[in-house]
Amino acid sequence: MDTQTVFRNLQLVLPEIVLTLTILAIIGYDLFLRRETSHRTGLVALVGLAIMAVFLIRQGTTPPTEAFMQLVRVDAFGRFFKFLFIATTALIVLFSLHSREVRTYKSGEYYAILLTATLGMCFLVSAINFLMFYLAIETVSLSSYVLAGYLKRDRMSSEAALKYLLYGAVASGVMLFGISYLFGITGSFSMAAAIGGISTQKVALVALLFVLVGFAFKMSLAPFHFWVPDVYQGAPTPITAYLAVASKAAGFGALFRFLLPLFPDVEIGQTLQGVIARLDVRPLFWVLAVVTMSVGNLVAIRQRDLKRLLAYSSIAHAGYITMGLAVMNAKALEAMLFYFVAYLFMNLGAFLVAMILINKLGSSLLDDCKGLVSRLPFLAVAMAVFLFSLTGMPPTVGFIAKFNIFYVLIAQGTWWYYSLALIGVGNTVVSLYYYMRIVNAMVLQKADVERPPVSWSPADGLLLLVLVVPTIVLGIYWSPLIRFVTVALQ
Amino acid sequence: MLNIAICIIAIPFVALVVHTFLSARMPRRGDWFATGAVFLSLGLACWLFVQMLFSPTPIYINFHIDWLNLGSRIIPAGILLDHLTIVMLVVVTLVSALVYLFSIGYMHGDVRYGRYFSYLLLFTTSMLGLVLANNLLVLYIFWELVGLSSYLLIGHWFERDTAAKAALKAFIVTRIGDVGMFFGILRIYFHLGTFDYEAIFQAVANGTLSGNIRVLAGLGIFFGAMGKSAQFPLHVWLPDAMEGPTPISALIHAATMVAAGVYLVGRMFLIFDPTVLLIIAYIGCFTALFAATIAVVMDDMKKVLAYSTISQLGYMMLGLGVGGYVAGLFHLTTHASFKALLFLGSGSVIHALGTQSMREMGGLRKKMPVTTVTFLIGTLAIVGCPFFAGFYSKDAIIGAALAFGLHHPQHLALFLVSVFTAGLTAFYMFRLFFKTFTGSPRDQEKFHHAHESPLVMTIPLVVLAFLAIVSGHGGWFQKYNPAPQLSTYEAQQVAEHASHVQPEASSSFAANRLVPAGTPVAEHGAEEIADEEELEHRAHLGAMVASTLFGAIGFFLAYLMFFKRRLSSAAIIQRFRAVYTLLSNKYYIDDFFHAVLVRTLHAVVWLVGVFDKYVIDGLVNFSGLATRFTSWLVGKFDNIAVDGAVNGTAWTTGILGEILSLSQTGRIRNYLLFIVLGIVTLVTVFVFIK
Amino acid sequence: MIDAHLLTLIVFLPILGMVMVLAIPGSQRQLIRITAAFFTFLVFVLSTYLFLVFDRSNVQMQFVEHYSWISQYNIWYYMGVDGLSVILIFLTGILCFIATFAAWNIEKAVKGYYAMYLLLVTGMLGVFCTLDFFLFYVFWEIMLLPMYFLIGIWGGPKREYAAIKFFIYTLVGSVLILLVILAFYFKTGSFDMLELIRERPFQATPVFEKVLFFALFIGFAIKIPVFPFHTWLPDAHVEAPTAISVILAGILLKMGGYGLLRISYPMLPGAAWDDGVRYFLAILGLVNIIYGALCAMAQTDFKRLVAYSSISHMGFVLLGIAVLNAEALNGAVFMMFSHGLSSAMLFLLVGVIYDRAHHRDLSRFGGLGTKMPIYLTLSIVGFFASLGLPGTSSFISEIMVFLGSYQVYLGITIAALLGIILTAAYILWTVERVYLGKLRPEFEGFSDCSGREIFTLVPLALLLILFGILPNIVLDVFRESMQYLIQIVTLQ
Amino acid sequence: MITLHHYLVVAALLFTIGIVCVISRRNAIGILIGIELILNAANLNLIAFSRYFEVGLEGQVFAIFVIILAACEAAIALAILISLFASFGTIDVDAAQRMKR
Repeated sequence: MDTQTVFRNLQLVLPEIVLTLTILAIIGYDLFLRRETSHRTGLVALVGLAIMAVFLIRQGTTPPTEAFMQLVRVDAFGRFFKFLFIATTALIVLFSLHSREVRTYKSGEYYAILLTATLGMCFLVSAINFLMFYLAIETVSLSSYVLAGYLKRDRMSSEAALKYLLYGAVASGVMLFGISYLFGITGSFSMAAAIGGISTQKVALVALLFVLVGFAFKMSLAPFHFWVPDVYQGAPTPITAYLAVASKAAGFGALFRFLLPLFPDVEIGQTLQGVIARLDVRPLFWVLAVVTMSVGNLVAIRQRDLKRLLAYSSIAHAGYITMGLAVMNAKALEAMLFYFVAYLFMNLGAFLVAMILINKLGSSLLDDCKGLVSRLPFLAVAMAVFLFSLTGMPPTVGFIAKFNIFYVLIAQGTWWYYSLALIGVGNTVVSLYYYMRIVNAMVLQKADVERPPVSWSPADGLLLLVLVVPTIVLGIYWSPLIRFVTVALQ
Repeated sequence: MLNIAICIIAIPFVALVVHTFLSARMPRRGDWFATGAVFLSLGLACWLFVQMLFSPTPIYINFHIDWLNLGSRIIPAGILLDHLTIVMLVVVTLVSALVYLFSIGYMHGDVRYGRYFSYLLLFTTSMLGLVLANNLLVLYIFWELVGLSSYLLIGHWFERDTAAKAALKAFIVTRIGDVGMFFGILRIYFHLGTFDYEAIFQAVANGTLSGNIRVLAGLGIFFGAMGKSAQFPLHVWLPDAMEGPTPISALIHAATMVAAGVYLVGRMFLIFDPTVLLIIAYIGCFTALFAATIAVVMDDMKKVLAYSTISQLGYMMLGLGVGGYVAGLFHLTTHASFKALLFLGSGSVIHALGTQSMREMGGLRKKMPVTTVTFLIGTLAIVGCPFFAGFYSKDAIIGAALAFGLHHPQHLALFLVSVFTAGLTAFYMFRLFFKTFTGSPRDQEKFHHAHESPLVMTIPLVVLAFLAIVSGHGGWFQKYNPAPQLSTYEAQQVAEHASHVQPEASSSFAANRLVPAGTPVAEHGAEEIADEEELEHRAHLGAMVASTLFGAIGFFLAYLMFFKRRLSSAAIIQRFRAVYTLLSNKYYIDDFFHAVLVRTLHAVVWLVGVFDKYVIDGLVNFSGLATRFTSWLVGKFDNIAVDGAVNGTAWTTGILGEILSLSQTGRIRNYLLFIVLGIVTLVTVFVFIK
Repeated sequence: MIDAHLLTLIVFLPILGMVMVLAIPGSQRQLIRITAAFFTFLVFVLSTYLFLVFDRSNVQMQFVEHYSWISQYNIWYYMGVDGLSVILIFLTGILCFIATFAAWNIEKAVKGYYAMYLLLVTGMLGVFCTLDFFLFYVFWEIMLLPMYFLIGIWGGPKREYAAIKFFIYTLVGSVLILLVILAFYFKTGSFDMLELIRERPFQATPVFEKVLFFALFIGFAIKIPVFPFHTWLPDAHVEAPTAISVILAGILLKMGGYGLLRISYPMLPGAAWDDGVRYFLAILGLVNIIYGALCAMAQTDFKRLVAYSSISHMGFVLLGIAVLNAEALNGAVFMMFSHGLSSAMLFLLVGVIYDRAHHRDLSRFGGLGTKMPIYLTLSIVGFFASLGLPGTSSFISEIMVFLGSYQVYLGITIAALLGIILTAAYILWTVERVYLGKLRPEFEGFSDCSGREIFTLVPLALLLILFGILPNIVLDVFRESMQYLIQIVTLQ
Repeated sequence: MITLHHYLVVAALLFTIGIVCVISRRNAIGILIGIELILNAANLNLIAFSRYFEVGLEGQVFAIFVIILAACEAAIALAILISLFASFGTIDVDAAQRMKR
C-alpha cells in the first residue's frame, strides 16, 4: 500500500477525520474551561459536525469505493446513515446544552465521548470487514456505556451504565465468538464473504445467530432488549434519545450492510463474486419483528414513567422496522430507511418533551404530566403531534413511514406477510392506546395537586419547533425524503 | 282575477313578515295594521265572490309555476281558483277579519298582544294558501302550517300548563292524521307521479287511478281530514284546544281550520271511491252523535261548543259521505258563520265574567243584550230553526242521508242517527243558552262586574248574526257545485257520486259494492235519473220535517229543564248516573289513549333509552369494563376504562403486558440469562427445528 | 384569476388565519376573535361565491386544480368540486362563520381555541374539495386532532370521556377507510378518485367488493352516525362547547354521507347497487330514524336530546342514499344541507339557555318563553324546522326522501312515516318542557337573547325558511351531479 | 497431535464456562471475568483457525484487537463499578435493581 493510496483512502474518510479532529479540539478546549463554562465545548461539537456535514455533502459525487484494504466502503448508503448520525448528534448536542441534568456536570468529556460514539457509528455503517466492524461497534458501545453513566451522582445513571456495560459486553462477546466461527468457515473476515459462505450447515447457522445477537442488542430486538428500559430510564435524557435513535440506526445500518447481499434486487452490496446466497433469514426476522413489536407495545401499556414508556415504544418501533427485514428487497430497504428519518424526528421530539419535563418538573412520571396543557400548552400540543406521529396517524411523517412498511408487506401478497401486517396493525392499535394515555393525561386530566407555574423559555419552543415542523411537513410533503432515501440506494 | 287571488294571500303574508319584525315598533303593537290587512283581503275576496255570483260562465283558473325539481319530475306550485275556492276564501277572510276585530277588544292588555296578531296573520296566510293550493303537496304544506299556527295559538297562554299540553296534543294528534294523509299523497304520487288535482281527477276519470290504490289513497287522505276535522277517534285534541283564547277557538277551531278537513274531502271528492265514501259517512255520522252526547253534559261553555263543533263537522262528513257534496260544503259555510258567532259570543261572555263555567253564569241577558240576541240567533241557526242558515244546510245533509238510506236501506241508520243528533243539538244548545243568559245569576259577584262588551267586539257579533240568518238563503251555494268547472266526463262522475247512480257497471268494482247485492246494475238506466230526482226531492222534504220535529223536541226538553225548570236536571243525572259519568268523562277516550298509547310510548322510550345506554353503549365499552379489571390489577390507571375501548382485547393485552413485564426483573444476571435463553431458543427454532 | 385557485384559497385561508392567530399575543383576546372571525368570514364569502358561480348544468368536476404532489407515490394535489361538494362547502362556510361568533364568550385559552378551530375548518373544507384519495385521508385525519382538543380542553365536565370516545370511534372509522384506500391503491396504483370511479377496480370480484364496501360503510357510518355506532355522538355533543357542537352536528356528520356518495357508491357500485345491501342500508336508515327519535324522547339532558335528534335525522340521509333514486338521493343530500342548518340552530339555542342556566336538565326548565320572547320565537323556528314543518327546508328534504323511498321500499317508508310522528312528539314535548308552562322563579332574571346570539341564530332561521320556500336554489346545485351519480352506480 | 478440534473444543468449553460465570455470579468482577473468558474463547478460535487454515495473520491481528478492546472495556467497567460502589456501597449486581418492570 503506497503513500498515494493511503492519501486517497484518507480523503475518503475526510468527514470522519474532521470528526476526530473535533473530538481532539474539544478535549483540548476543555482543559481551559471551568465546569460552569464547559458547555461551550458543545458549540465546538456543533461546529465540527457542521464541517463534517459539509465534507460529507462534497463527497456526494464520489462513486462507491472500498478503502483501507477493503475494511470500509464509502458509498451513498453509508452517507445516508452518516447524515442521520450528524443530524441526530447535532440535535442531541442541542438537547444536552439545554439539559439541566447534563449541565450539572463538567461537560467537556461528555461531548468528546458523544462525538466518539458518533465516529464509531460512522465507521460501523461503512465497515465491510469484521475487524473494522468489531472495532467500530466497540467504540460505539464503550462510549455509550460512559455516556449512560454520565450522571455520576445519580444512582439510576450508574445502575444504567452497569447494566448496559455488562449486557453489552456479553452480547458482543457472543457475537465475537460467532465471528470467530464464521472466520473459521470462510477463512476471511470479509462480511460479504461470510454471508456468501454460509451454507445450510448447522454450525454456520449457529455462528450467524451468534453474530446477530450483537446486532440485535444494538437494535434492541426482543429477546435481546432487556437492557433497553433500564438503561433508557437511568441514562441522561439526551443520551437516552441518542441511544434510541442514533445507536439503533447504527445497529440497523450495520445489519443492512451485512445482509445486503441477501437483498435480491439491491445492487449496492459488495460483489459476491459468483457466490449466490443460499440463505433465507426472512423467517427469523419475521419472528423477531413480531416478538419485538409485541413485547415493546404490550409492556409499554403499564409504564408510568414517560422515559421508560418511550423506551418500550422504541423497542416496538425497532420491531416495526424489522418487518421490512422480513421482506428483504429494495422496496423494503427504502421503507426502512425512510422509517429511520421519520423515527428520528418523532422520537427525538418525544424524548425532548421528556427532557423538558425533567428540566421543569424534575420528573417524567405520567402523573406529573396531568393538566399540562394549561401550563405548557405548546409542549402538550407538540407532544401530541409526536405521539400521533409515533402512532402513525396522518398528516404526520410517522404515518407515511408506517404506510411504506405496510405497503411493502402487503405488496408481497402472501398470507405470511398479510398476517405480519395484521399483527403490525394490531400493535399499532395497542400503541395508540398508551400514546393516547399520555395525551389524555396532558390534555384531559386535571393535575392532582396544585403545581407552581413553570417558566417557558424560547429555547424550549424553538427546539420543539425544529422537530415538530418536519414531523408534520414531511407528513404532508415527503417527496424530498423519498429522493434522499433513493439516493442512498444508488 | 288571478292577480286578485294572489293579492288575497299576498297581503296577509306581507303583513305577517312586516308585523313579525316590526310589531314592537308599531302603534298598539300593530293590531290595526294586521286587521286592516285582513280586511283588505276580505274586500278582494268579496269582489271575487260577487264576480262568481254574476259570472255567466263558471270561473276556473289553474295557474302554476315550477317550484320543486325533484330530479325526476318537476313539481309545480300554483293556484286553483274555482267556485269552491272563492267561497272558502270569503269564509276564511271574513271570519278572520271579524275575529281580528273582536280580538282587539278581547285580547286587550295581553302580555303577548303583538305576537298574537303575528300568529293570527300566520294562520290566515296559511289557511288561504291551503284553500288556494292547486296540488296536494302545496296543500299539505299549508295544511301543516295551519297546524303550526293552531299550535301556537292554543299555546298562546303557555304559562298555563293545560294550554301548553293542549297545544302539544293538538299538534301531535293532527300530525298522526297528517301522516296518514301523507301516505295517501305518496300513494298517489307513486302511482301517478303528480300531485296536481287536475291530473289526479283526470286519472280517476280515465281509470288510471282505481281499485285498491284508489281506496288506499282515499283512506289516507281522509285520515288526514279526520285529524284536522276532529273526527272520531282523532277528535280528542279539539276540546282541549279550547285552552286557547276564545277568538282563536272561533276562528281556527270552529270556523276555518277544522273545516279544512271537510274542505279537503270536498276538494278531493273524486278520489274517494264509494267504499271510502261510505266509511266517511259512517265516521262522520258516528262522530256527530258521539260528540253531541258529550256536549249534553259539559258544563264548560267552550267545551260544549267544541263538542258541538265536532258534531257539526261530523254532519259535514256525513253529508259528503252520502254524496251530498253540495250539502256538506254548504254546511261548512253556514256553520262557519254561526259557530264563529257562538264562539265569539261566548268569548264576549267570558270576557265579561272571567269564567267559562256555566255553573257560574246565568241571567246575563239583562247585562249583555247584544251578546244575548246574537247568541240566540247563532243558537237558532245551529239547531236548524227554519229560516236560519243552519236549517237549510243541515237539512240538505239529512236529506242526502235519507235519500241515500232510501237507496240503500241497510244504510238507513245514517239518516236516523243524524236526525236524532239534530234533536240532541237543539237540546244542548238551548241548555247552553238558557243556563247562560236566562234565569238568575248563579255567581252574584261575577254577575255584578259583568258588562256588555265594547264595540269592536259587538260589531263582529252583529255581522255574524246577520250572516247566520242570510247565508242559508238565495241558493247561491248551488253556484259552487264544482261540476261545471270540470270536464264533462268528470262532471258526470260527480253527479253520479252524488246521486249514486252507477251508469256503467265497469266504472269501478268498488262502486258495485254500494249497490245492494243482487241488484242488476244495468237497471240504472238513464230514464231512472228522473225518478232519482223525484226521490231526492221527497227525501229532502221528509228530512226537513223529521229534523225540525226532533229539533223542536230537543228545544222543548231544554226549555222545560233549564228555563222553566219543570224537570230537574239533577234528578235526571241521578237517575242515569252511569251514563252521566260516562259522558262527562268523554267515554274515557282520552284516558284510554293516555293509558294505552302515551304510557306505552313512554315505556318504550324508557326501554330504548336504557337499551342504548347500557346495551349499545355498554357493548362497545365492554372492553372498558375489562380494562378496569386490568387497572385494578396493576394499581390504578384512572381513566383506562375508556381507553380500553381501543380494542376488544384490551384485557388480554393488559394481562400479556403484565406477564411480559415480569421478565423485566431489573436484575442484570437475569438479563444475561435471557440472552442465553434467547440464543438457545433461536438456535433451536431456526437451526434444529427448521 | 381567483377562479383558478378558488378551492385552494378556500381550504387554506383558515390555515393562514391560524398562523395569524398564533402570532397574536394570547392576552389580546378580542383581536384574536376578530381575526378568526375575519378569516371565517372570508371563507364564507368565497364559499358563497363558489356557490353562486358554480355551473349547475355541468356534471364534471369544476374549479379543478391538478398538480403533482408526490410523484413517487402517484399522489396529486387534486382539487375539484361537483354539486355535492359545493353545497357542503357552502354549508361549511355559513356554519364556520356563525360558530366563530358562538364561541365569542369562551375565555379559556382563546388563542388555542381559535387556532384549533381554524385548523378544523381547513380539515373539513379539504375533505369536501379534494379528489385525491390520499389527500382526502389526510384532510379527514386533520380534523381529528383539533376536534379532540376542542372537546377535551374546552368541553364540559365529562369532556375527558367524551373526547376519548370521539377519538376512538373516529379513529376506528378512519382506519377502516384507510384500509379501503390502500386496497384501491394496491389494485390500481392510483389515488385519483375520478379514475377509480371510472375504473371500478373491484367490479370483477363482487364478494371482495362487498367486503370493502362494508369496511368503508362502517367507517362512514361512525361519522353519520348509524346505529349501533352512534353512541359517541351524544357524549361528544353534550360535552363539546356550543360552537363545536354546531360544527360537529352541522358539518362533521355530513362527512359520512359525503363519503358514501363520493367514494363508496361510485367506486364500489356493484356492492352499492346490490339489492340486499340496499335493503340492509335502508333498514339501518329506518332504525336510525325510529331509534334516534325514541332515544331522544328518553333523554333528560337538553343537548343529548338534540344529539339524538341528529341521529334520527341522519337516518333519512341514509335511507335516501340506500334508495338511490332521483327523489330520494336529492332528498338525502338536501337533508344533509338542511340538517346542517337546523341542527346547528338547535345547538345554538341550547347554548343560549346553557349560558344562562348553567345546566341542561330538561326537568328543571320551564316557562322560559315568558322571559325570553325573542328566544322563544327563534326556538320555535328552529325546533319546527327540525321537526320537518313545511315551509322549512327540512320538510322538503324529508318528503323527497319519502317520495323516493316509497317507490322502492313500501314497508320501510310507512314505518319511517311513523318516525315523523315520534319526531313531532319529542320536539313538541321538549318545547313544552322548556319554553312553555309557568316560569320558574330561578329564571326570573334571565335576559333575552343578546345581539350576538341573535346574530348567530337569525341567519340560520331565515335560511331554513328561505330554502323551505325556494328549495330549488339549493337543489339546482347538486341535482345534475346526483343524476350523474345514479347513472354511474346503476350502470353495471 | 493437537488438532484444530482440540482448540475448538477448548474454546467452546471456555465460552460455556464464561457464560455460566456471567449468569451465575453476583459480584460484578466475577461477571467481568466471565466476559473475559468468552472473549478469550473467541480469541482462541480466531488464532486456531488462522493457524490451521494458513490464511495469513488476520486471525492473530484480530485477536490482538480483541485483547486491546477487552482492556478498554475492563477499564470502563471498573470506572463504572467505582461509580456504582459510590452510589450503592456494594458491587453486588443484584443491588442495582432500582429500575425494573
